[in-house]
Amino acid sequence: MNHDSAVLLAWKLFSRSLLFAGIWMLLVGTDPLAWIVGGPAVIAATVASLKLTQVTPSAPARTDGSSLSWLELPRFIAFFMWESWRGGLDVAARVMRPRLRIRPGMRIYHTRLRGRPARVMFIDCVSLIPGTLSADLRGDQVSVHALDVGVSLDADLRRLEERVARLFGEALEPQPATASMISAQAGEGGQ
Amino acid sequence: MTIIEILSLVLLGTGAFFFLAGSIGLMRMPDRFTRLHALTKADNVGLGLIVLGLMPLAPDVRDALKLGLIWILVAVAGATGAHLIAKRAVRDDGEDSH
Amino acid sequence: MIATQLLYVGCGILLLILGLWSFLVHPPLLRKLIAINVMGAGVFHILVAIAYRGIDTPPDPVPHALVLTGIVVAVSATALALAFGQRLDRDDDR
Amino acid sequence: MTRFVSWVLLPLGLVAIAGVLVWAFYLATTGETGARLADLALARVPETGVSNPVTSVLLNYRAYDTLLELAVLLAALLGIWSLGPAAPGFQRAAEVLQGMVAWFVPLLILAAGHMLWVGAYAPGGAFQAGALLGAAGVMLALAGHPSAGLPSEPVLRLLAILGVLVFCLVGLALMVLGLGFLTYPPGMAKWLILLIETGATLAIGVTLAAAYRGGRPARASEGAAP
Amino acid sequence: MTTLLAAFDLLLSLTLLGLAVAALTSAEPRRGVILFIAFGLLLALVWARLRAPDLALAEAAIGAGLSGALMLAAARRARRRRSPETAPRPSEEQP
Amino acid sequence: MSLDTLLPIAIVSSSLIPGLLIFLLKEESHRLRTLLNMSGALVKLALVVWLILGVYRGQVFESRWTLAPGLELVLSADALSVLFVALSTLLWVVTTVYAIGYLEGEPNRSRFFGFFSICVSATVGIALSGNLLTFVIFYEILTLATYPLVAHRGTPDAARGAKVYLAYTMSGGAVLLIGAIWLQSLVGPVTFTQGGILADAPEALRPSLIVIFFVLLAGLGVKAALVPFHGWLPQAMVAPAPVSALLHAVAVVKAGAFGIIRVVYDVYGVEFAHANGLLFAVGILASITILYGSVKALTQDSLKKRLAYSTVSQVSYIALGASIFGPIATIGGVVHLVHQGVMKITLFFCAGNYAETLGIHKVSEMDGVGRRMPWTSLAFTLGALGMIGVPPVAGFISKWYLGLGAAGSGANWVLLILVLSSLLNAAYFLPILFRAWFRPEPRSWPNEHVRSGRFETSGALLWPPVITAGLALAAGVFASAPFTPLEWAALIAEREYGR
Amino acid sequence: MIAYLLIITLVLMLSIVVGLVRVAIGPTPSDRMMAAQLMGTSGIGVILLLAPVVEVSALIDVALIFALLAAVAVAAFTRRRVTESGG
Amino acid sequence: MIDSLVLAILAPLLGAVAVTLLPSQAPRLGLAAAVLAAAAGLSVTAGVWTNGVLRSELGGWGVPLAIALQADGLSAALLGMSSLVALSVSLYAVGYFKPSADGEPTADDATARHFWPLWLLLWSALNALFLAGDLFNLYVTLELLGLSAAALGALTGSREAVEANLRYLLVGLLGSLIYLLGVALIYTAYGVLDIGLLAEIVTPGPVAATAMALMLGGLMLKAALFPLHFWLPPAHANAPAPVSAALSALVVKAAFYLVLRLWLDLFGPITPLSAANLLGVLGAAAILWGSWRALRAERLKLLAAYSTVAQMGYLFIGFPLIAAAAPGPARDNLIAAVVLLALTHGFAKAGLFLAAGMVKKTAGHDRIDDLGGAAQALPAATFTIGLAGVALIGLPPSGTFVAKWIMLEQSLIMGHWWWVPVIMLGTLLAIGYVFRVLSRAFNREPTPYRFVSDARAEVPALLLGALAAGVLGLAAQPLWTLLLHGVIG
Repeated sequence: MNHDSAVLLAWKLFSRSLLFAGIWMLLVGTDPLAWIVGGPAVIAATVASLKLTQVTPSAPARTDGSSLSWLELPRFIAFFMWESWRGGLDVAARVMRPRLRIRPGMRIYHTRLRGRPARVMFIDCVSLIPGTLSADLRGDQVSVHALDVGVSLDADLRRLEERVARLFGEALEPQPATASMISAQAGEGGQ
Repeated sequence: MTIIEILSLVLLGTGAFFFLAGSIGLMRMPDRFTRLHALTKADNVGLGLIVLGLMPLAPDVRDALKLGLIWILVAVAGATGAHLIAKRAVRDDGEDSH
Repeated sequence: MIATQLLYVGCGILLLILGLWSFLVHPPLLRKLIAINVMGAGVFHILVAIAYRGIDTPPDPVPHALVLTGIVVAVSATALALAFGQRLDRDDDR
Repeated sequence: MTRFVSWVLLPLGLVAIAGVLVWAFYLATTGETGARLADLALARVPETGVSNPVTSVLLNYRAYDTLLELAVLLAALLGIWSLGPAAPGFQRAAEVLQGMVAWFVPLLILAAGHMLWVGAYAPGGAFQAGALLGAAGVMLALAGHPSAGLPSEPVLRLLAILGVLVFCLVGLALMVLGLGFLTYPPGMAKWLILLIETGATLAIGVTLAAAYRGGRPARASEGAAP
Repeated sequence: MTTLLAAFDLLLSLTLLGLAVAALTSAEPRRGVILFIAFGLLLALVWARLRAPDLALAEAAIGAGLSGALMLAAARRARRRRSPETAPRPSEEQP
Repeated sequence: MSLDTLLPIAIVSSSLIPGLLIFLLKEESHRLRTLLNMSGALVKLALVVWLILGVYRGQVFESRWTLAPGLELVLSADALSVLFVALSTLLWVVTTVYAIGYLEGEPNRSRFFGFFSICVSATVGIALSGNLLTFVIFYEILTLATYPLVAHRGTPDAARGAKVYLAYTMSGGAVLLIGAIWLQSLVGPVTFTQGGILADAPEALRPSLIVIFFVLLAGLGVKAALVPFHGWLPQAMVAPAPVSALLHAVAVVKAGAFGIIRVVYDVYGVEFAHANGLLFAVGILASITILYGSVKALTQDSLKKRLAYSTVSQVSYIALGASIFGPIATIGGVVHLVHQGVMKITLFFCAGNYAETLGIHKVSEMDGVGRRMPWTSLAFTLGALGMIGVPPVAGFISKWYLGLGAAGSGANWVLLILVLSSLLNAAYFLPILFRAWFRPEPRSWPNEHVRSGRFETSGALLWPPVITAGLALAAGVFASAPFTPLEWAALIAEREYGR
Repeated sequence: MIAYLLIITLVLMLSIVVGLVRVAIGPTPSDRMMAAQLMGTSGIGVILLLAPVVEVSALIDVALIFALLAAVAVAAFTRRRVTESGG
Repeated sequence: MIDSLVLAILAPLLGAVAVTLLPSQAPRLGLAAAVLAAAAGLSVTAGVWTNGVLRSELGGWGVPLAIALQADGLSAALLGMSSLVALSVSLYAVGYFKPSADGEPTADDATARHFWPLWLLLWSALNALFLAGDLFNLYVTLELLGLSAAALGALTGSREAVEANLRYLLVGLLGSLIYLLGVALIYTAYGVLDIGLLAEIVTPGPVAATAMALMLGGLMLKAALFPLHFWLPPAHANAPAPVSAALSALVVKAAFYLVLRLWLDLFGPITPLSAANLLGVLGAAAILWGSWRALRAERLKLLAAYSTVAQMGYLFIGFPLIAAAAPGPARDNLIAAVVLLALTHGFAKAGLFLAAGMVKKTAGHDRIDDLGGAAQALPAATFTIGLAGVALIGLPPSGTFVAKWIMLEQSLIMGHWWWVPVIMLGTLLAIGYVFRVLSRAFNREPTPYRFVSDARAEVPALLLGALAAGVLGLAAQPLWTLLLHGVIG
């Protein structure tokens, strides 16, 4: 364990306990007596969180990992909310029409994100932006179900990927994944 | 009725509309994946709007923030759930036979 | 307030009877457990309904406490019964 | 014949029972209700050391019920342990679920603490808190953590009995001090209730998680299964 | 407002009863369990409506968390027993 | 608590406690077992002598113990009890000696002697019962304690015999129980009182009381082997000889007969019974049994079965005596309780000796046995003659008083029964005696046990029949001496009719 | 105001009823599960809206717990045990 | 201020906690807890004997807010019985689950490890039930009882045992729920849960009648009253011997106690005779059916279990008699007789199951037809079966005899003669099934060297049998004295 990783661990410890302490105060309020329970709860939550993200003294953080950029967060949230709104509006518009305008199909998207939290964030967000639904993740391949295969999703997905990368302070490979959109079988499998 | 209340009601009404849209999608969409689309996105927006609409009515800031937290949690859980169900459908193993 | 009470009490009784019916006619363990739990929900329904005293009177806390205890008991029993079922399944698999 | 019984007689009987029940409850609801406990219970809440009436009932007026309820949980857990080894654990979850669990479990822990603390003055309490802890265990188990977040056997056993133990010890101590079983001295009530609730929360959480994991705690010296 | 509340009460009760009937009459184990989980959610709504937030909390935590998970596991077992010919394929999930 | 109240309890416990201790003994410790048995028997004998003297002087011995409100366990001694107590105590001593010899080397002796002792305790309890509840209790305990004895051999035959025995006696017990409870529900606790307790019973109860009488009679009749409840007795012959002796002479059939006497005299009262025709019914039943048993005995080749049917017949003399209104017949019936016991036990001892020594089980195998086993055969002869009613053996006395009483009360048909039955007695006993004494010995006995010793068989087997035969003879010859059964029976009759 | 909230609540209840229909008709277990999830989300909405109606502010905690546990059932539904892969 | 009522509940509960915590010390700790628990239970009985009704309202709030614990004569009698039986069962269990001689863990060790905590929990549930004075508290104790009993019953791990006890668990849950519904109705109508307070305000009418039907109905399911007995025989017959003993002797008895308690305290005065007669008719059916099935049973433990069904029937015949009797000594006697019957059956059935366990353990099976040698090789066990049989049949001097005598006498006095043939027929059938077993004890095998071969296991059983067959009948009078405290007189 080198010096850097010790600092990283300490930082994670600090930032997460601060986060959880904040959430505690959000939940319970500012009653100082509440820390009788809150203190242990925050500690336990922090420990659990560090354990579950596999941050240990021997491996304080994954080397390919990335850390959240707090500055980027508000912008990302705004982006996310906007995209969500678009997604909801899109799907609402589709289902409200007398005739459904959908051409569903499966696509594979090669993600360039490396960090685990970043990938998870990406996959979660894919399901909330217009027209896409993440269905599987194997290696770099994200199976994306598209509501309308006629519309190109590439741009949307790439924009999302970049946003997530920026949020997690990752540098994406410059290589654009143009050839990555290949068609999978459309519609339901096995019915 | 104050402006804020009217704003709230508009937001809440829109939220309810999205919920309804999600439900209609759930009924109208032809297969599992498309239904998931409808559900995840519409409900996420619907609840988001309702939370936004309720925030002004909340008695204090803490409750308003709590509402936001709820929305985030539902969004994460909804997205994860959608992903899990979709993955299950992709890797169809015969358990979905009826 | 009485009307609300009666509505929910009636709903509870119906749940109870439905659960009882299902418990009596469906042999699989899982269905029996669901039936028992629905029955329990019916009883709890009744208790909560009679604790309700209108929208601006604080409800009677005693039935609430009873129901909470009842829920814990129901969960324990369900978990134990499912463990029994699992044991039987494992015997069958051998 | 059986068909006749189960499709004609039984429904008829059940409908009749439902009718009788509705009638009886109608009479009971609308009739002269004697000395209702509600007002008395609510009136004396300030003396109980907590201001949430339900918690007052559960941990003060009728604390003894709650003690037995914890014993019921313990019995269920012991019964589950006696029924043989645990089912196999879940496959290790992929990234997405892991990612969610990694954030939800700490939040569940915080929420459990929240429930435990606010139980004194707002809805919540030991059971809700314990259930949240248990749910955290369930989540961990589902994500493929074979231990479901539970500690090793001796600690697990200690935690499982903690609720009953703390309850009994507090009660006995009060009895020995001359106050009577579970009769809290004024002023101390709030803290004693919190103490009991803390024990109960841990016990309930551990019990529910262990119940979900199923089977007896693994130990090398365990004899051949009967 | 009273009328609306009554309408809400009625709708809630009917939904709850409908869920109960559906859960109790479904022969397929997982269908029954999922309906039962949904029933639990609705039950929590009823508790909330009847001003029993403590119970709503408990029901939410138990119904959605523990009971549902336990019963789903049992339902999966029951289903596997019912149709042994549809044994699942080896799963490809990665750690 | 004075000694007077303790004495009945002491008499019952003097065999009960050794019996319970014997269960715990190891199978091999026969010395300790014999010690326990004999000391119990002798202690009891001593206590009984004390009791006899006390009762004779008019002392009251009574122990009471409340089971529940309205349910009292009463042990008390009146003249009738003392007669039965004395009989069973005396014969217990003898039978114990005999059983020790008889069962030597056999398995399960701790169990046997344990139940044997409980059995005697129950019999004594029956004798000392001061009310109907106590009587029923000991009556049932007697059934329970005899079952293991009947089943003792463990062979399929024994199991079958025990099953029949159990079925009969338990049903009888149940019927008796119903009768007793019914009676108690009508008139309250039924204490045995001389002259009966129903004299002032309301007229309205009379029909019920009459029905109850027959219910009780049926319940008691099973043990007393009244026709048609006698079926168990021949079946129970599979038991070892000491058990047969016990069943036939001391305990079981006597308990039934004793119960009938109690019910007739001390519950219903002879006046009441006479006035309502109950006595006549008993008489008819007894007569039928007497004749039926004798006729059946005629046709049996198995020695023990012939003796068994003889018991069926002979025990009913007791009931017959009770059924004739008047003190003389009462004397005859009551004294026969003792006389039949002494004589019949002799016969069974002898039958056991024949079987144990020579393997003889059938009448047809008895040719010349008198010369091989003279003492046993002599005892047997005395017993048989007594049964027939040949003077001066005890049986004559009984029949004499019965006849006298019957003639005195105008029941002349009873005389006919007596004559007929005596003829039949002779018809089934005399051929045996003829074979034993006057037919040549066969070349070999069916299964001769080689027993070296001074006597024809082992001492423990030989002395008991000789003693009881002597007693039977003495009871006849010295009938009018003080403290003989006859004198005692006269005392009883005097008190019952005394008023 | 309360009345309007109730109307919105009723709309949400309607969406729950639709979910109920989907759970009932399926056709695949996945459909049922997602419909149940819809009911969860709508339920959270209903609870949040009910809070001012029945004047129980603590209902927000109920909603929070609903949200925290919303994914448990789905996860339990999709996960499988170690040995099950072997059939 | 040490509250003996609380101690009677806490002693086994803390014992359960201790053995859960230290499973390797389970037998030793368990036995120590058992001794303490029995002492606590008996001290309550003694306390009622000397001081009359004991009552404590927990938490210092007073009823109706608090839960009251109350021990009157009835509670004390059953508590005393259950303490003795439970102590014997504990002693027996130490011998029954034999620790291996060489230190290697055996199946018995594992079973014992699970047995002790559950058993002590069951015990505390029993004590809590006997002492409860609150309708809802009773529900919780019933559930604790049901759960721990079902788990204990399945400890043998055989398929039959697991299946039977699963059914038992479900039926128990159903019964408790129905009971709880009755409690809910009571609370709706009267707003209190304390039995003593309710007794003062409950009034005849449809509400009370419905509540009674619900509560008694649920309890009858748990008491296995015909025709709701179907779950009992397999559950009791397949459990480990100490558990069977506890289930048959105590657990069903607890449900019966509750029926009697509610009847005497709450519902008796407001119930029409026809309801009591219905209970009696069901009891009669139980007697005949249970005895008949016991007679036909192929296995000893199954026989014992069916005999429990029959014996529960006798207890329920008491209700029409009690209901018909005018207040006074006759009614008191009947109440005491029913209690005496329950106590005797508790001792006898426990003794019978414990002895049957020894027989089964020695022979490796409990098929009655093949038991000859095994029965004879275990004289103490056979003797116990005999003593228990005496009490089950109702032969003197057992407590059953006294109880049956009183019941028969009173039914004749009141003119309800139709109970007489039922009771007598049941008695005759009981003779049949008891002696079917006992007759196996006689064959030509020599008895073993010793009367008692395993003192820890056999002596407790023997003492229970002797208590039932001898002591209770001859010394029944104290029961009346005990019941004078708050029950009769």
